[in-house]
Amino acid sequence: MAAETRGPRRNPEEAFNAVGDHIGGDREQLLSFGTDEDLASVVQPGSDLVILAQVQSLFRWAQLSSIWPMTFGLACCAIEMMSAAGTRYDLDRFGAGAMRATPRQSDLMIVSGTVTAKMATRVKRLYDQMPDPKWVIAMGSCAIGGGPYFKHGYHVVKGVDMMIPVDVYVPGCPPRPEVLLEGLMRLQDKIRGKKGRLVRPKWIDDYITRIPD
Amino acid sequence: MEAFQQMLSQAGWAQGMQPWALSGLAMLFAGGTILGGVAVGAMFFIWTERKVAGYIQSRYGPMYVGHFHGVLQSIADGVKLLLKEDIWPTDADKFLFRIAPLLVFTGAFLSFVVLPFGPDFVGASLDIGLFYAFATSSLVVMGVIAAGWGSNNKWSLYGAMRGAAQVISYEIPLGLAVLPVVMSVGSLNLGTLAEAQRGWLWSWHLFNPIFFVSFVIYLISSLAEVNRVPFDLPETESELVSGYHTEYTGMKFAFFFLGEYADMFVVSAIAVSVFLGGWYTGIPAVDAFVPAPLVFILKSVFLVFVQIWLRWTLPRLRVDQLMYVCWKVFIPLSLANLFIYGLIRSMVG
Amino acid sequence: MTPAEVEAGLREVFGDRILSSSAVEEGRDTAWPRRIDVAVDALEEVCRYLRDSQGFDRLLCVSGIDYEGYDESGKGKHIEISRYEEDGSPTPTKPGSGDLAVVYHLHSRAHGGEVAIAARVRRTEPKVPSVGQVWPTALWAERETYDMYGIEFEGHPDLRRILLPEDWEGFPLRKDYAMPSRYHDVPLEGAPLAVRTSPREVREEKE
Amino acid sequence: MILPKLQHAPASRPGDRARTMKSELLHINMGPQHPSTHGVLRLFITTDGEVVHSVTPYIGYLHRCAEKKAEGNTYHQYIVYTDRMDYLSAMNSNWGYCMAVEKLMEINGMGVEIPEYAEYVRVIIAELNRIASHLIAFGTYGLDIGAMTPFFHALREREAILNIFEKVCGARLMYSYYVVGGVKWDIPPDALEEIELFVKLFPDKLREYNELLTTNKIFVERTANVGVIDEDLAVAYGCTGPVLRGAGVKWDLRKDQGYSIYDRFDFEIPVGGGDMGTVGDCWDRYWVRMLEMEQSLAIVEQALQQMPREGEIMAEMPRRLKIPNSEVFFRSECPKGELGFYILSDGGDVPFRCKVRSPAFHNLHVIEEVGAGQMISDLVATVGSLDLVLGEIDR
Repeated sequence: MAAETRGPRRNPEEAFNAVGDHIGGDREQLLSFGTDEDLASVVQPGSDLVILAQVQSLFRWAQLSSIWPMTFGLACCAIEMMSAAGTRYDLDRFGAGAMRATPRQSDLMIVSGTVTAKMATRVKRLYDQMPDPKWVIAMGSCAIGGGPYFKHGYHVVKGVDMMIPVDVYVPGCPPRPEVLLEGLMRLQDKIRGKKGRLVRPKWIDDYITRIPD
Repeated sequence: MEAFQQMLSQAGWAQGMQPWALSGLAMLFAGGTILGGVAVGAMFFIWTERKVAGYIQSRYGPMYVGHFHGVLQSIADGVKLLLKEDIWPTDADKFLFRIAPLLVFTGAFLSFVVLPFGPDFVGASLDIGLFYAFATSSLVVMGVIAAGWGSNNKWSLYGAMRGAAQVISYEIPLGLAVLPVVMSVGSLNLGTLAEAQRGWLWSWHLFNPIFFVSFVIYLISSLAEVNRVPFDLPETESELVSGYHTEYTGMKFAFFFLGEYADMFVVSAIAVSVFLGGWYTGIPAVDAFVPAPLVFILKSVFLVFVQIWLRWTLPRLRVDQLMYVCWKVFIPLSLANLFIYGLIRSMVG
Repeated sequence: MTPAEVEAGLREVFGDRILSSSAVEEGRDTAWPRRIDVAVDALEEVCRYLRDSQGFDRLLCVSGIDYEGYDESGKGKHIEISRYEEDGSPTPTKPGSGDLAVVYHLHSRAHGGEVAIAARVRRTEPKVPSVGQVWPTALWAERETYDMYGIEFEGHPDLRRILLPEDWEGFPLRKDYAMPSRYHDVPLEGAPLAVRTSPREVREEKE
Repeated sequence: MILPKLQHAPASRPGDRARTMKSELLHINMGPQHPSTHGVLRLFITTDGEVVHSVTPYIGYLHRCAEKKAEGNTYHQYIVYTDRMDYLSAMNSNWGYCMAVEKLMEINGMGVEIPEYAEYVRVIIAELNRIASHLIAFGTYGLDIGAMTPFFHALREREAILNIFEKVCGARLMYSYYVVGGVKWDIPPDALEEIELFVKLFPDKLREYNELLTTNKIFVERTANVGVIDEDLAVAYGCTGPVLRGAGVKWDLRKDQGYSIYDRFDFEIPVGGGDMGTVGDCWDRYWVRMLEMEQSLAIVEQALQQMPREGEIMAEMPRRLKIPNSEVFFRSECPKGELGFYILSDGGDVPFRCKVRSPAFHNLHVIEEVGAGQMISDLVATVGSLDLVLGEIDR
C-alpha cells in the first residue's frame, strides 16, 4: 500500500524530502498507514493478520497521544497558543505540551497568526523540514483566510492553506485557548479515524435528544 | 551477573550446560535486564519530569494518556518517535550522524553495569568501578560532539563545542571530589564504597564535614556532566534552538533523550553509593528486612528528583561563567579538600 | 518654548527657506504639534539647528505622506486605495500626480516642546536629504518611509527596504498602488492549493 | 561567589590570525523561527566563536499593512486594528488611538468631554493591561535566560487579569473596548470586585517573582552589566518606555505630558539605578518593569477609591465621524514605550493618513549598536530585555 500512495523507491538511500534532506526510505513502509479501506483489503475477517489492526490502532494511539507542537509563534494568536500551553489550559494534559523548538522533532505546526508574503516561504520550509507524519492546525482567522487583513492586505497571504496543507482550522480572532484545545481534539479524532470519547460526552447526546424539533 | 550465574546454576534446565555457556547466558540475562531497566527507568523519569514540572508550574502535566495521570505518556512518546520519519541533512556526515545517538545511549548504559543495587545485585563488581563509571559516562560527550559535527548545522556545532568544553572541564572536579572518600575506604569498587557506610545514619559519608564538601561539589558538577539546568548549555533551547540534537528526528532523537535520563540516574546512583550510604537505610534494624535494591533505587530516584527540581527552578549560566565556576572555584576547592583530608589522615593516621 | 517661538527663530536663521507653517485661522490651529514646512534643501540644516540650538534632542517619528487625492477643500472625497492587478504586477492603471511629503516629529526633553518639520517633494523626483547623521534613529524610520513611499533619502548609508522583501515591486502606501496578486510563488489571493482530508471524513460528509 | 565581568575578545583583523591559523567568521540566521526572538524577528549575526561581531535585524515578517488599512477604514473601524499592533497591551493601543482622534476633534473645535467615570474606567483597565503586558515580558525574559517556571507563573496571574477583561468586554486578547469618546461597556460590579481582589493579592505574587527570578544569583549574573544602553544611546536611538527609563532617564508621558486624569494619582516613575551593575543594563530594564507593575497597581488602587460609583461611559458622539483638514501627532505611554499616532484628515470619514510611531520599532534599532561584541547568550538576554512585540514593529 505504501508503493501505491508514494510511488516506488528504487534505492531507499536516495530518497529526499521537499527541502532536499535525505529521508530513510526503509521507514516509509512503517509510516504509510493508508486508509481504513487499505487496511480492510489486508485484514479479512477471520484472517490471521487481524493482529495488524491492533498494531495499527496502537500506532494511532501513540501518535494522537503525543502530538508535539513546534514553538512557532507568528502573531497575536501565538499569545493564545502560549496561554493554551500555560497554567490554566495546560496543553500538556493531552501529551501535547512538549513544545519543540526545532521542526525536526515536532509533529504539529500550529500556524498561529498572519502569514505574510515574506514569511510564507519560511513557513513552507519549516513544514517541509518536519518529519512525517505531521499535521498542521491553522489557528485564527488570519491563518485560515487572511482575517481582518483580507481587504487591503497587500502583503498578507490569504490563508496558510495556499502554502501548506491544513488539517484542522481553528477559527477566531484570536481563538480562545479552549478552541485550540478543541482543535487539538479534532486532530486526535482525525488521527484516530473516528470520533473520540472526549469529544462528545453522553450528556450532549441526551441533551440533543431532549430538544424538541 | 554473579547472582544470575548462581540462579542459573541452580535452575533445573541449565544443569547440564557447559560453564562457558552458563556464564554467556548469565551475561545475556544481566545485559537484558539492565537494558530493559535503563529504558523503562528513563521513560519513568521522563514522565516524572513532566509531572514535577507541571506541579512546580501549577499545572497538571500529562493527564489523559493511560487514563491515570498520563502514566503511559512516555510509552506513547516512544512509540510515536519510533514511527517518525528518519531525516538526515543532505550534507551531513552520515557515519557520525548515525553513530552519535548510539554513543550517547551506550555511554549511559555501560555505566549501569557497575552500579551496586545491593550486595549481590551488581552487573559486574569491578575493582575499578568508580573509575570505569566515569570513563564510560564521558563517552556521552563523544556522542554529543559527533552529533554536533555530523549534523552540518551551525547551532548543532555550537552545542557540540559547548558540550565538549563543559563535560571535559567538569570531569575534573567530579573525579577530584570523590577522591577523599576513595582514600578513606581504600577502594574504587562502588560496592565496597557503599559497604563502608553500613550502620547508623551518621556513618554515611555525607555526614563527614570533608566528605560533605565533596558531595556538594560532586552534585553540582554532575549536573554539568549530564547537561542539566543550570548547565544545559549544549542544548540551550532559547539560544541554540535545540543544540546538538537540532537535526535529529524520531528514534535517533529518542536515544538522546533516553541517554540523558539514564545518565541522570547513573550520576545519582554513584552519589548514592559513594556518599548516601548505598543500599543501607541508616537504621541497622531496618536493613535486615528491607530489600537492598529498593533502598538504593529510591535514594537514586530522590537525587534524580532533585535534578528535575533544580531544572524547573533555576535559570541558566553563560558559557564563560560555567567555565569560571569549574576552573576557578570547583577545582581549587576540591584540590584543597583533598589536600586537607590527606593532611588530616596523615596526622591522625 | 512654544512652537511659535521655534518658528520665529527658524525664520530668523533660514529666512524664506522656511516655506509655511500650519495655518492659524480664527483661533484654530489645524495642526498639533505645530507643523513647519521647510524647503527640501534646507531640511538637514534646519534639523541640525533644531537639535543643537533649540534643544530638540529626540526624533519621535518620521512619516511619509502621499498627497495624491488630498482634498484641500475639506470634503474628503473617497479614493480607491488599492486594486488587485490581474497579471500580478503592481502597475497602477492611473498613476498619481500628487506631491509626497516627509514629516519629522521632534521633541525636546529640555523644555518639553514639540514641533513637526515637513518637507514636500515632487512625486517625479522624490529625493530628501537624510537626517540620520543628526538623530541615528532616523536611519530606520527613513528606511521605512522609503519602503512605503519610495522617497529616497540622500546620504543614507543603507537605504534598503525594511518591512517588505527586498525585491518587492511598488510602494504600497502611495495612493495609486495596485496590490499584486502574487509574490514569486506565494499567492496573495486565490483559492487554497490543497486541503488534506481523510477518506473517512469525506464519506461521512456524503452520508 | 563573584563571577567575572566578561572580557570581550578583541575584534580580529583578517591578517591578524591568518599567519597562524585559517579562521573565518560564522554567519548565522537567528530567526525568523527561533525560540528567543519573540515572534518572527530575524537577526543576522556574525560570530567569532561565542562572541557576536555584528547584528543586523531583519524585520517585516509580520508586516500586516496596518497603515494601509487605516486609509480604508473609518475612524471608528480602525480601533480594531490598533488592537492587533501591540497585541499584549491592546487596551493601551486602543486608548492611544482614541485619544489621538479625540485630540484631532479638539483642535477642530469638535471637542468631546469624556465623562469622568469613563476616564476612571479607562485608567483602571489600561493599567491592568500594563501589568498583563509586563507579566508576559517578565515570563518570556525568564524563558530567554533559561528559567521556565516564571513564565507559567506569570501566565497564571495574567489569566486573572484576562478574566476581568472578559467580564468587562467579552474578549481575552483583542478588546476594542475603548471608543472615541469613552468606553464601550460599563464595568460590571463583579468585575470591580475582582479587580479589588486582584489588587489585594497581586503584591504577594510580585514578591514571589522577585524571590524566584529577580534576586536569583544566576539571573543577576546573566543580566547585570549586560547589554548596557546608556542615556545618550537611548535618546539618540529614540528608545522609550522601560528601555529609556532603565537607562536612568525619568521620562514618563503619564507624568510629563499628563494626559487623561493621571495628575490625580500619586505614583512614582521607576528608573534604573544600576543596583546590580551598570545603569542601563538588562537587569535595570527588567527591574523597571517589575517596579512599574507595583506603580500600576497603586494607580488602580487609587482609581478604585476615587472613582464615582456610576456615571456615563461615553460622550455624545456623531455616528459618522468626519474631521476637517487637520493633523495631529499624539503619543501615549504604552507598556513598551511611547505609542504615537500621526493622523492627517481631509474632511472625510476615513483618515487620509495614519502613521503609527511604534515604540518597539525604535527600541529594536538600538540592538545594532548594543549587540556587537556580546556573547550569543548575552544577545539573547539583551533582545529579551527590550520586550519586543513584532506585531507592533512590523505593523
